[in-house]
Amino acid sequence: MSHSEHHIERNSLSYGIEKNVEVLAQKCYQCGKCSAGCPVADQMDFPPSMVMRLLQTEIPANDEKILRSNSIWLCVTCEMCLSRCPMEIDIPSMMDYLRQKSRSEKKVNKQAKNIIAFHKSFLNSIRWTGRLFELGLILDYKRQSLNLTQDVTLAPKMITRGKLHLFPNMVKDMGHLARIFRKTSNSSK
Amino acid sequence: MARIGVFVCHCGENISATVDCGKVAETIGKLKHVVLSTEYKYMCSDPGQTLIKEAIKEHNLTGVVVSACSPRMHEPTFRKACAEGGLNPYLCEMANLREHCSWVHEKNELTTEKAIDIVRTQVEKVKLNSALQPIKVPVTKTAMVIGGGIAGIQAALDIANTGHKVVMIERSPSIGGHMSQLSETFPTLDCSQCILTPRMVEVAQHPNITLYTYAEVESVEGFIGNFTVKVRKKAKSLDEKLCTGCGLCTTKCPQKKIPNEFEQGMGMRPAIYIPFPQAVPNRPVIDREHCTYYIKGKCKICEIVCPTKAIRFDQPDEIIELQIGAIVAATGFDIKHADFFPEYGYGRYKDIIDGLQFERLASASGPTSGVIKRPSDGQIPKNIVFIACAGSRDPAKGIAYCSKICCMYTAKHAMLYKHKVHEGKAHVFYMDIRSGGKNYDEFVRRAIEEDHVNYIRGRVSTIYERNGKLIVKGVDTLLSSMPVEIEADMVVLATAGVANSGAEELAQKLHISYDSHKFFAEAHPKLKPVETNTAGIFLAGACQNPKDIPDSVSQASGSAVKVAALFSQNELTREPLVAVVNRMGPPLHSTCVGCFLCQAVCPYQAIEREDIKTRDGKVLKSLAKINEGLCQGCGTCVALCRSKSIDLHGYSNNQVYAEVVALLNEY
Amino acid sequence: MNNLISRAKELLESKTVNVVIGYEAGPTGLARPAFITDSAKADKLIYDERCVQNLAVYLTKAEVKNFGKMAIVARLPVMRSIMMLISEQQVIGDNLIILGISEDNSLLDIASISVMQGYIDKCDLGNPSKDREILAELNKMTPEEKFSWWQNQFSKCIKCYACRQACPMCYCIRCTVEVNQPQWIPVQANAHGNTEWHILRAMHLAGRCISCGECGRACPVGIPCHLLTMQLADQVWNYFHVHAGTSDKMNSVLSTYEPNDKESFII
Amino acid sequence: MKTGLYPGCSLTGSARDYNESVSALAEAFGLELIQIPDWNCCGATAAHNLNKELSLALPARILALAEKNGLEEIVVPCAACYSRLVVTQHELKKNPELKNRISEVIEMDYRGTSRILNVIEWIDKYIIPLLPEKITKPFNYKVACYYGCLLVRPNKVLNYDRAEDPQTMDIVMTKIGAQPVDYPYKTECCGAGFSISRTDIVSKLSGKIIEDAEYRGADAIIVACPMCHSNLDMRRPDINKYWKTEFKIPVIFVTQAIGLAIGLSPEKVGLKRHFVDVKIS
Amino acid sequence: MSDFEPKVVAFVCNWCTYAGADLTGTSRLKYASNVKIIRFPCTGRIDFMLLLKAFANGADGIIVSGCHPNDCHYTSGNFHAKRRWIMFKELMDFMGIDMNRVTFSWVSAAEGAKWAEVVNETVTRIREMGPYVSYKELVNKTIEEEVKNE
Repeated sequence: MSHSEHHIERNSLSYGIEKNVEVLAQKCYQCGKCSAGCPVADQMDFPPSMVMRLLQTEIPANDEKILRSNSIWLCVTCEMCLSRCPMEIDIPSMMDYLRQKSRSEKKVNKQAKNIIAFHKSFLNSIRWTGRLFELGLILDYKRQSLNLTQDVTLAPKMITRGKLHLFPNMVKDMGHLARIFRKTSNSSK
Repeated sequence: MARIGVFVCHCGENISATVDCGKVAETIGKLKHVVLSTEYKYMCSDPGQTLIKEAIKEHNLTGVVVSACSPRMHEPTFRKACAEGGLNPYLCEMANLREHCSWVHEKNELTTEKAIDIVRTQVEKVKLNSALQPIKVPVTKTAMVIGGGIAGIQAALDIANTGHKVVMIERSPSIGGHMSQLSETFPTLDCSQCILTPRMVEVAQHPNITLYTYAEVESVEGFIGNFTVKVRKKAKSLDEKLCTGCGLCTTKCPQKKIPNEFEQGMGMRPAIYIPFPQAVPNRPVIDREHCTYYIKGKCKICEIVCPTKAIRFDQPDEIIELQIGAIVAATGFDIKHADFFPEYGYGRYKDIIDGLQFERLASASGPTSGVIKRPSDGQIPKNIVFIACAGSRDPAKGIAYCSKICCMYTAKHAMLYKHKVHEGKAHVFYMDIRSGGKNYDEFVRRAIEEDHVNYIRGRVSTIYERNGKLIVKGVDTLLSSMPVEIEADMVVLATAGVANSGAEELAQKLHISYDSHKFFAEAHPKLKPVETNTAGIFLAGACQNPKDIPDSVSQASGSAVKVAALFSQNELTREPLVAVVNRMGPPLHSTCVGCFLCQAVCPYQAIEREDIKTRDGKVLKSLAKINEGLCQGCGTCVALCRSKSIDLHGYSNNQVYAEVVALLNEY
Repeated sequence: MNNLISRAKELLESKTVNVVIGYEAGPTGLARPAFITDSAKADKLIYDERCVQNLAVYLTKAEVKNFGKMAIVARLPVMRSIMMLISEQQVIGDNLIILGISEDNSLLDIASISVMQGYIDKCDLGNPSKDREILAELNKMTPEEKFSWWQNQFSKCIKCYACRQACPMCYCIRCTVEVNQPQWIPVQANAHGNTEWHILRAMHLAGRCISCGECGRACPVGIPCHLLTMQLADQVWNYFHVHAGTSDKMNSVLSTYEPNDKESFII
Repeated sequence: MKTGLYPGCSLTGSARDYNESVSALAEAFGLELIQIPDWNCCGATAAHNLNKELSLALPARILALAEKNGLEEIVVPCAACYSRLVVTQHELKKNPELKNRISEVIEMDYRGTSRILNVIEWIDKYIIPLLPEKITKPFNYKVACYYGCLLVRPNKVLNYDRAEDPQTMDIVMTKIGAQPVDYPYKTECCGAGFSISRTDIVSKLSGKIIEDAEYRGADAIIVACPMCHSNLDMRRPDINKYWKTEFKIPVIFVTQAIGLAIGLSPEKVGLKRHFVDVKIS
Repeated sequence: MSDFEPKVVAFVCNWCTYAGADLTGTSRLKYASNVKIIRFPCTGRIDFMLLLKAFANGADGIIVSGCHPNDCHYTSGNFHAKRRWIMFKELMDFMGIDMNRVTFSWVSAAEGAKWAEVVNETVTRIREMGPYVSYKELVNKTIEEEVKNE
C-alpha cells in the first residue's frame, strides 16, 4: 500500500485516477503552466490546472463538476500540458480516464454531443470496415449529430481531388476485428 | 583475578518502589568475582560517589557496575568518580534499573528478577572491559578556507581575527565571488561592491591570511588537526612580485573579444586581464586558452609593454603542500543556465537574460554603467517581465528543490528596474513568494505596493519573438487561470541555483558527503549544520544549498567558531571507544586479509590501508588500519568483518557475546 | 582447444606469464587443475565439459601468487570470481591474463579486465538452470518442511570445510570458525554447530557469491550447500539489482547501500 | 533491409497526396516499402477517448501483423498513427499484464520488437545520405516547418527530437535548399481530431498557425501529418471565413518538398490534389 | 502453554532506540518485563551471529531496533544494517528458521510510546508462538550427543 493511499478519499475521483492511470493529482502545485499552454483552455469551463485543483479537494461536488464539464471533452490530447508540466503530470491520460468515467456515469456535458457523435461514428466506421471510410464517417456523423448541412460543399471538392472514396477500403479479416471490438466492449458503451 | 564492585541505587524511591534493591544487591553479591555488592539511596549524590571512590581503594576493585539510571544520564558522572577513585574510567559500566526496569514495570518478583539479570549482564561485561586511555591528537593551528566569496571571506577574517593562520584558496583570479557581481542587495538595497570591497582588501592585507588566487585544491590527506593539502597554483604567466597592477598590458592586448565571465558574457575582455576593477589581488593573469601567443606562438605584446618586465610566458603550474588543521569549504554555487528551457527561448532571443546578467546590467560598474539597456539594440525596455522559478521546483526539466533566493532577488530586480525606469512596467510571474527573513516580506510588499510591480501568479508557458517584442504567454491562476499575454521588451529568468562546477570532485578530494544535487552535506540537518561528516571540515555558504548573503555570512562565522574552538586546544582528546584491527607478530601480522570491505562501510573514511613491508620495501601484506583521529566508534566495520579482525573498544565481540550469554542464562 | 594451447605456449615462450593455470586430464580421465610453467607441457591443457572446477580459488594462494604474472583459463564463473577478487584487492588485475572460454567452449579474446567486464555484462548472470529448478522447489516448501529438509542435510556435515576451501571467495587467513574469543561457532560437527556454520558461510557470501556451485561440488557428503548462497544471490538481485562479480570496483551489496533500499518487515 | 509501411487510413483517402509523395520518394531513391498486410485503423483519437483497451488493441494488431510478416522496421508517415503505435508499444512494454491481456484480445503473438519510424526519421535514415547528388531543383524557399503535436509529444515516450523548438524537419529542409524561418507555432495544436466535430476550434487554432507563418515571411508551411495538412489546407475556407482573412500560403508535405527538389513533377507528388493552390513549384 | 513467559532479548542502538526506551521510562509507560536490552553504539555494530547466539542461549524472541533511516547518529550504520537484515531474513526464511520470532523496528529517541508497543506486541506474539523448541532442540541434541560421547 502506497503511503498516500492511507490518506486519500477512496470514493474520490482522484483515487480512481491514481488507481487507473497512475496520475497523482496532489503532485500539482497550481503553477498554471498547463492552462497557459493549452490551445483550448479559453473555451473550457475549467482550464486544466483548475481541473487539477478541483480533484485535489476530493469533494464529491467538485468531482461532479469535472465529470459534467466540457473541459474533458474539449481536450484535444495535444500533450502540450504534459510536455511543459514541471511535475510531469500526465494530464492527457487522466483526461482519457475522465471521459470514459463521464460517459459510464452518464454525466456527459451537452457541448460534447458533437464530439462524442464524431468519435462514435469513427469507431462505428472502423468497426464495420476495419479502416476508416471517410464518406461513411461523414454521413454517419451527420446522422448522429443531426448537423445535416455541415460541410455539404466539402465532400464534392474532395471527390474531385480524389480524396474521398465512394466505397470503403476494407480489412479482409473482418471477423478478427469484430472479435477485438467485442472483447474490448466492456470498457466502453 | 577480577574484583568487581556493584552499587545498587534506590534513586530515592524511583527504583526501590518496584525493585527489591536489597535482594538485587544480595543476589549479585553471590556471583563469582563480585567482591562488593551494596545499595544506597542516591548513588549520584556526593556521598554516593564517595562510597564508590572509597570502595575502589578499599576492595582494590578492577571493575565497577553502578546499577542506577540510564547510562545516557550518568555514565560520565560515575566514570569520573571512578577515575577520581583511582580506577580507569572505562572499567565502569552502568546497569539501567530505572528507565529500563523500575519505571516501566509493576512491582513484583519478575521485575526484581529482571533487575538482577540486567546487573548480572553488566557484571559479565565489565569483567571483559579493558583500561583505555583517551586518544590525543595534535592540532596544526592553520585553517584553510576554500573559496573566496563572501562566505569564505567572512570565515577567513573571523578565524584570522582569533589569532590563527588562514590560507585562502580561490580558483578564479580574484576573490569576491558572486557577491562582487551583484548590483544592490536585498532587503536594504545597499550597493554590493561598497560593502564587499573593504572586506576583500582586509583579506589581502591581513597578517594572518595567506591568499592564493588562481589556485585549486589538488589533494587532501590526513584527518582533523592534521591535514596535508596539496594546492595547484595555476600559472598566471606573471611574476606577481614585479607586477604593479598598472594594467597597461590589458589595454594593449590585441585579443579583446573574449566574453567576460565577470560580466556574465555581457561584455568583452582581453586575454591578459584583471577580472574587474576592484579585484583582489589587482593583478592580471593570462588566459592561455585565448592568448594569441599560446595559440599561434607569437605576439608577446604584453611582455613588450610591461614596464616592470613581469610577464612570464613559460611559468609552470606550481604545486605547494600545506599542513592544515581545519578546512572550511566555501565554494559557493552556480546558476543553472536557462537554455534547458527551449520554450523560454533563452539563447535564441538576445533579450531574454538570466538574473546574474540583470545584476550586471543594473550595476553601476557594469557594461551599461547601470542603465538598464537590453542586449539586442541597447534600447531601454519599457515593459519587462521577470519569471520566478525558471528551473527551480521543476523536476521535469530543472531541479526539484526551491532555490530559496530567487523570490527575493526577483523582487529586487523589479524594484531596481522601476527605480531606474520610472515609466516602465514590470511584471513578475511567480508561484509562491517565499520571503521569510528579517524585513524580507516587507521588501516584497514594497515592490508591489510602492513600486507597483505587477505580480501575476502563474507560470509562463512559452515566450516567442514577434514584431520586435517578446510575447510572454501565461495565465493568472488567481483569476480562474485567465490567459495573460504580455508584449515585453526584455525578459529576466530567475534561474535555479545549483552546485558549483567541480563540487563533486572537490567533495571526493575532501572525503565529505554530498547530496544528489551535489551540494555538500552537513553532518546533521538541525544540530550540526556547519559540520560535515569528516571531522575538522566545515561548511560555509551556498556550497551547502542556495543561500543569501546574511545566511552565508552567519554560517561562515559559525564555521569560524568551530575552527577557533578546535584551535583553542593544543591536542584533541577523543573518547577511546574506537575500532581496532588486531595485530600480531610475523608472519601473520594480523588476521586481516585486506579485503577492505570495511573501508567501504566506514562513514568517516577512518579506515586506511597499511602496507607491511620488508626492509627493502617489498610489500608483504596490506591490511586495514583504523585512524583513531577519525573513527567515531559506530562499529559497522566490526560486524562486517568476516575474519573478526576488527574489534571495538567498549563494545568488543567478547563483551557483547558475554552479555548475550549472561542475559539469557540463569545462574 | 588448439587455440588455447597455442596461446598458452605463446604466453609462456614470450615470458609474458610465468604460469598458465588450466586443466589437464587426470589419470582417471577426470579433469584436474594444471599449473603449466613450461611451454613444452602446454599440450596437456584440455578444455571441455569436464572442466568445471573454479580455478580462481588458486589465485589467492601464496604459492600461486609467487608466480607473479600468470594466465588463467576462465569461463564465466571464474571471470566473475576474478572480478570479485580484484574488487576486494586480493588479486591485481594487471598480473593476470584471462584465457576466456565462452559458453560454446571457444577461446575468447579478452585483452583486459574492462573487456572481461564487457563480456560478463552480456552474459546471463542468474543461477544455473538446474539449480534454479531446485531452488524453486525448495521455496515452495513450508517453513517446517524447509527446516527439516536442511536439518537432514546438515546432519551429514562432518565440518571438513571443503566447501570453504573450494570457494574462491573464502580466502580469509583466519576463518570465523577458528575464532575462540568468543567461540562463535561450536567446534564439533553436530546439529547446532553445523547449522550455524552453514548460516555463517552463506551470510559471508551474501552479495559475493558468483553462483559457480563449487562448494556444493566439493562437499564429500553431498550437502547442496551451494543452494544457500545461490538463494541469496537471487535475493541480492531481487532487492538490489546487483550481480556479484560484474565490476572491479567495490560494489558488494553488504558494503554499500542506497537510502531507498526497499524492505517490508521493519516496523 | 525491407521497411514495412503502415499508411493509415488518411493516406488512402483524404491524404492521397501524401501517400503519392511517399511512394514517389521511395521509388526515386530505390527504397522498398512493404505495406503491412491487412492492416487496420489505429483507432486514432476516438478510440483512446472512448475505450482504452480498444485504443491499445487496434495498434497492437498492426504491430503484431508487422512482426508476423518479418517487418522489423516500419515507417508510419501519419504523425497521429505514429503516435498511437509508439504509445501502445510503450504502454505494453511498461505493463506485462496488460500486454498479455492485449495479446489475448488480438489473438496474436505480440512481442513489441518493431522499430517504428516517423517520416522524418525515415527520410533521415534512407534519403538524406543519397540526397546531395539527386537534387536538381533546390527548394529555394522560405519555409515554416510545422511539426504539430504528435510528432514530438509526449516526448519521453516518443523519444524523438525535442518537444520545444524541434529541429529535425528544419534540418531536412535546409538540405534541400530551403530556408526555415523562426517559427514559434511549430508545435502548437491545429485542432486535430476536431476537424469535423468542432470546425470552429480548428479554424481558430489553425488560423493562428497560418497567420504566424505568413507573418514570418514563409512561402510555404511544411508538414508531416495528414491531420495537420487537412486542417491547414482543406479547412482553409473555414479558416478564412472565421478570421475574415485571405490566407493563401500553401501547405506542403515534407515528402512533397523533397520530391520537387529532386525534380519530380507536382502531379507525381500529389500537389494537384491540394485545396490551396501551390503556386511555388 | 498459557503460563509460558517468553524470553526476549533486544539489541538496540544507543542513540535512538536505547534513548527511546529511556523515554518510555521517563514517561512511565508500562510494558512486559520479559524483554531485556543490550546496548550497542549503532545497529551497524549488531553482528547477525549474535541473533543466533541469543536463540542458542534460550531466547524465544528477539527485537532488533535502531534509528529510522536518515536519522542514524553515524549517518549510515542503519542503512548497512538494513541490508544485512534483509539478507539474513531471506536466508533464515530459506532455511525454515522462524523469522516471526524476530522483530525489526525503527524506534527514535522520541518514540517512547512506540517502544512500549513494539515490546508488548512482540511479547504477545511470542507468547502465542510458544517456546522456540526447534532451535532449543538443536542445542539440546548437541548437548545430549556430547554427554553420550563422553
